[in-house]
Amino acid sequence: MVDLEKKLRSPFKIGNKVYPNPIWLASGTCGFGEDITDFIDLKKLGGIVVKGTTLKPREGNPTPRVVETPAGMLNSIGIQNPGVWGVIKEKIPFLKKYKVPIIVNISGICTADSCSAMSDFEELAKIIADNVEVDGIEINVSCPNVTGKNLANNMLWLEKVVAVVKKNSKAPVITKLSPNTADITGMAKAVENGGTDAISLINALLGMKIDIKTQQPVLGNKMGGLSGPAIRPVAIRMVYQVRQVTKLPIIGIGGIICKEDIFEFFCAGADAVQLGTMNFVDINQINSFF
Amino acid sequence: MVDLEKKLRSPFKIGNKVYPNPIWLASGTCGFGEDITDFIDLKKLGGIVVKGTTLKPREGNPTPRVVETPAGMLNSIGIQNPGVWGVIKEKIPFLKKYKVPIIVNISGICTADSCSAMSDFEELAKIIADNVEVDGIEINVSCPNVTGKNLANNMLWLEKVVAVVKKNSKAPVITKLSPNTADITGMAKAVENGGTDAISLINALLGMKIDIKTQQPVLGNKMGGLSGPAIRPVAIRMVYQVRQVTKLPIIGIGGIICKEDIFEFFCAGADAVQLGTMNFVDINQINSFF
Amino acid sequence: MSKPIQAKYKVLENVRIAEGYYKITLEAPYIVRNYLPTQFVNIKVGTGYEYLLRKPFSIYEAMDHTISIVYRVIGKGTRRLAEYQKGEFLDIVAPVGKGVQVKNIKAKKMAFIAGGCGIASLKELAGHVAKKFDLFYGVESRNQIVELEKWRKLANKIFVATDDGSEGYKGFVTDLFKEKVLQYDAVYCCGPKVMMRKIYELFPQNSYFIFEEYMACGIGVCMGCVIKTKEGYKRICKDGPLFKGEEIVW
Amino acid sequence: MSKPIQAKYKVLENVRIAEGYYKITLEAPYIVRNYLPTQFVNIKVGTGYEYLLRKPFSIYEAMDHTISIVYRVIGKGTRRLAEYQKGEFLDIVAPVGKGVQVKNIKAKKMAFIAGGCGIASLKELAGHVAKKFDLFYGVESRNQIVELEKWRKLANKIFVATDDGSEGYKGFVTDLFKEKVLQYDAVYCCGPKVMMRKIYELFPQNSYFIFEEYMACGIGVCMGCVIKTKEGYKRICKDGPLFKGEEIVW
Ligand SMILES: Cc1cc2nc3c(=O)[nH]c(=O)nc-3n(C[C@H](O)[C@H](O)[C@H](O)COP(=O)(O)OP(=O)(O)OC[C@H]3O[C@@H](n4cnc5c(N)ncnc54)[C@H](O)[C@@H]3O)c2cc1C
Ligand SMILES: Cc1cc2nc3c(=O)[nH]c(=O)nc-3n(C[C@H](O)[C@H](O)[C@H](O)COP(=O)(O)OP(=O)(O)OC[C@H]3O[C@@H](n4cnc5c(N)ncnc54)[C@H](O)[C@@H]3O)c2cc1C
Ligand SMILES: Cc1cc2nc3c(=O)[nH]c(=O)nc-3n(C[C@H](O)[C@H](O)[C@H](O)COP(=O)(O)O)c2cc1C
Ligand SMILES: Cc1cc2nc3c(=O)[nH]c(=O)nc-3n(C[C@H](O)[C@H](O)[C@H](O)COP(=O)(O)O)c2cc1C
Ligand code: FES
Ligand code: FES
Repeated sequence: MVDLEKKLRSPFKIGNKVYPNPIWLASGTCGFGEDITDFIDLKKLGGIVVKGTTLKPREGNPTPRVVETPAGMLNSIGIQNPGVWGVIKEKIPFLKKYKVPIIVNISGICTADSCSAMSDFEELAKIIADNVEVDGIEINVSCPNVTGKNLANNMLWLEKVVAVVKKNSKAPVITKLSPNTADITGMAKAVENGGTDAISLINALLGMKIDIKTQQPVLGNKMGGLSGPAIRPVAIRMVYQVRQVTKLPIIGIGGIICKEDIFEFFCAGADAVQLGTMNFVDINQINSFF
Repeated sequence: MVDLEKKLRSPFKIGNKVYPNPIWLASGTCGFGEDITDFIDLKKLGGIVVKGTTLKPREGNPTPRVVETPAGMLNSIGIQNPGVWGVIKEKIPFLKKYKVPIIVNISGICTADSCSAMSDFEELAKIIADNVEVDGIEINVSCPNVTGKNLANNMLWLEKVVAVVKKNSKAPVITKLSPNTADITGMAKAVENGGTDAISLINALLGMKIDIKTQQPVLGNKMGGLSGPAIRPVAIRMVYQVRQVTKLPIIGIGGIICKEDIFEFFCAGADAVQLGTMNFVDINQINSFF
Repeated sequence: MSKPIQAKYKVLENVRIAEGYYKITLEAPYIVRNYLPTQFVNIKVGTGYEYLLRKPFSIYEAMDHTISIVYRVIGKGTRRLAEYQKGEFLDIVAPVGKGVQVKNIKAKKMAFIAGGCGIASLKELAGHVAKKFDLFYGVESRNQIVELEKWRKLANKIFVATDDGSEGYKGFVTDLFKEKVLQYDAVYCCGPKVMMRKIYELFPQNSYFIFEEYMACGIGVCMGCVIKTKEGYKRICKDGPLFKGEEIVW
Repeated sequence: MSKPIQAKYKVLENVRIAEGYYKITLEAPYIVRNYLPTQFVNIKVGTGYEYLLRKPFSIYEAMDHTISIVYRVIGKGTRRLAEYQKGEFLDIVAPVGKGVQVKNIKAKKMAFIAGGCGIASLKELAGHVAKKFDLFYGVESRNQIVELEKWRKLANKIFVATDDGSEGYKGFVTDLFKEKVLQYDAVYCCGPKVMMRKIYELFPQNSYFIFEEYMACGIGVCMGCVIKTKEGYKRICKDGPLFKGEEIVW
């Protein structure tokens, strides 16, 4: 039996890089760290994964962007972010003041018209490697809020994206998988083949809520990503499945609200976890984990 | 705007077959109708979809078979049923006493070793057509609790299964889709090409819960199907997406607990609904829908 | 036969009766009129989705217009149950389970064997066969013993075993029973599965066991709560929870 | 500046004050010491997952050691909030929002314009600029009017409009205001978006609006609650909820 309490407080490694503990904050749920410092001592975290970063600034989706669902929530932020240069110039310097491992979550963009995702990822990796020292790159191939082809399910494409980012990165590369797939282990093997240093999962499930008064979808973008406790059983299952096919470090994400939930991910085979929706629900509690 | 209250009380059609209303009970959550008669007047239902029926009797999976999750539950029953002959001889005659439309949910079996699913489906359809008059056949290509290849995601296979069942059935054929896919509209188009008369969705999402005391999965079969309110946003999204690509009748399933939830499915594009986990939670309430 | 219904019942009292054990009393005339011993109730705690599935609890006692349930707080559902106050209502499906026709019990000298929380499932039946049985009762520690004074009025003899020796025999209740096996013509037992299996091995013939399993529907439609019998899986909620030991594939 | 904290606050009172409207008073010295007018609080109702996200409510009044919130019951979260009893605790993140430095308000003759529930978001600011404003207040019907007697002490004049004419002018509050636009040097407004837009059109220069939007984090990290401004999307929870009309892309 694993000593779960001990694992919670032990350093965690990806390749040769050591993170002080396995408790990270998930991308999109902690911004770039600024506002969350009122509640959490960033120094204590194992890592902070900043908001999805794209090559160019993005203004994101129309509102409403969030809504509650049973034991969960939907979001369709649409990766509102100042672009990689904005992140490097305005955001990372702030985080550097804290001694928290910084992981940049990067997204390539596909729209209905054009897909620059592959070259986006390459450039993003290069720009980051050449301009700033960070502790990890998380490849977000799984954002449900950016219109376009479902590339997260194309194994050859996935493998290639990972290879391109890996080739151009100095920091460890983590690939974040989408749960909107029939074959999570296939995806895991593809990104391992591509050379990822670790796998994180899951991103949000694609969902929708309709307002029966207007008979229209609540979210401005109609569909959004389902997160929170509701999805934990799916996340646990996927981590468990991926653990069967790889020895790479796995970072479990999805519906963690309390310590017991983290332990459930450890039991499923995760080496570390990321806290997402919990940051909105009971942020104080995180301080009791360290 | 659709008159939702009216729709709830109006007959619903698949092809030429008329069902008295759009409120059905979902397969696996009402057995073969016997025990549920204590709570519901079967005559009032739009339809009852009986427990998954296989060619041969099945004893099902080891226990525990069910466990609660946030706003949901996991089940790994494993299609325990007396086999198609048992159903025809022992179960259907009981249901016939009530004037409720009977829909038989049929499953072909795939194991790690062998897959007889295609021929199972063919035989099941023939045996039913030749021996009993029913009001619908629901093809369950999506049971997450039967080991084997994920055929629910193979479009060519799906199309063929549907064609085979359709060819051999007298009753309308409904195909029930799995949510464990990256491409629900592709699946919908495949089964439409196969000739299905209607589409029902969603079956349960594949999930897992781990007991942190034993550090082992709670369910005897490790993984199970996630159902209940937690999955409703995924179900609504998929119904909405499928509505965009087909004009076939759609039967919405997933996380319905109250009338407003049914209305949400209507708004998403469903013509009828099936009530599943609700039967365990607040069965009395169903009587207020008619 | 007793038809289960879903209805709301008023809480009359909800009190702690031992370490970790509570007793809740409900105004429930329908259940009182229609239940059989070993039947149980399926309680929805809280509102909405937070405790989605109903929780099964044996009918501990039934009298006049009230039933009571003795429960151990072991998780979030039972923790919430313990918060209910006098005057609040609980949504319950009951009576469920097959139940026992007491007149069919011909045995004259029985052993009732309870492990921990199992005591709650045997009490109602015991009331119907008073002075025809001895009670064997195993718990972790003396402060977890539930309403022993009531059992004294029902049982001929009482043998208590505790894990820590704080009351009666220090050790397993199965050890206590082992020495007296020959004295009985029937056994009724409820407790952890390992304990029940041991009892069955000691007393395979005329022994009856109350099983627990996670339940979803509680009314026999989902096949969630099954137990392996020699005739295949049977539903604890509909065909049980009491089964004859010989039926079971242990 | 005021740092938001997550803490538990005791309910002192929770009463119905108009049709569908309630007022809850909390013992909250930290918030009283640290808030600014137009800031709000983020309340977790219930326990566990049933009401997952916090619900935002304006600080209606703050005095001594207590704050109060006036809320309209419109869905399941507010319905649950109305069930809270004296002595219970609420988990709250507060104070949140940018807030207004009252000393920077130079206007002498202001219009405060509230639509329905918007009255709750203007009250605290109004208390700081007493007798420098007139109140325009639109509601559906007279029995939904909230604590008008308090406003009489704060406002110079009060103009009420009801949809059904049961009190004051029958019609939109915007119509009432339209005729008096020239009398004011600033406007503070909170209400439905269509109403606020209308007011902005009538009074584009020195007008301020309190916006609402679904929120997830309430602390500025998720980009959930944004509003389109001329400088791009801004966060209502962090950069607002009060915005100058001219900033907004209406
Ligand atoms: C027919 C029947 C009669 C029962 N009668 C009583 C009774 O009279 N008094 C009493 O205290 N308890 C009784 N139980 C057990 C009771 O139902 C569970 O203790 C209760 O459901 C636990 O709910 P929870 O939310 O507190 O626990 P959870 O948080 O759901 O679980 C806590 C732990 O309890 C175990 N557990 C939970 N539910 C079950 C279950 N249904 N079967 C087996 N293990 C479970 C699991 O190991 C879990 O780790 C009975 C069970 C059955 C099936
Ligand atoms: C900064 C701010 C201050 C507020 N101050 C007050 C106040 O002082 N008094 C008061 O009564 N209300 C106030 N509100 C609105 C209040 O937060 C919502 O009424 C409440 O969250 C509804 O919760 P519910 O669970 O009852 O409704 P739900 O069941 O979640 O929803 C019911 C309906 O309300 C609408 N709705 C729910 N939440 C929001 C939201 N955040 N934004 C827009 N529409 C929503 C939806 O259209 C939905 O159909 C404020 C909102 C914000 C953003
Ligand atoms: C508001 C919001 C914004 C998110 N933005 C991103 C993002 O920019 N990039 C990303 O990879 N994941 C994003 N996610 C997904 C989370 O990082 C996480 O994978 C998901 O929410 C599941 O975890 P949870 O259930 O703990 O929230 C976002 C989630 C939420 C709720
Ligand atoms: C206990 C249980 C057993 C089920 N058995 C079957 C089955 O045999 N065949 C089938 O097609 N679906 C089966 N399902 C899936 C349901 O029919 C339904 O698709 C799913 O539960 C989602 O709906 P819900 O959220 O309303 O429960 C089962 C579901 C549950 C909970
Ligand atoms: S719990 Fe459903 S059959 Fe027993
Ligand atoms: S609610 Fe998250 S940024 Fe405002």
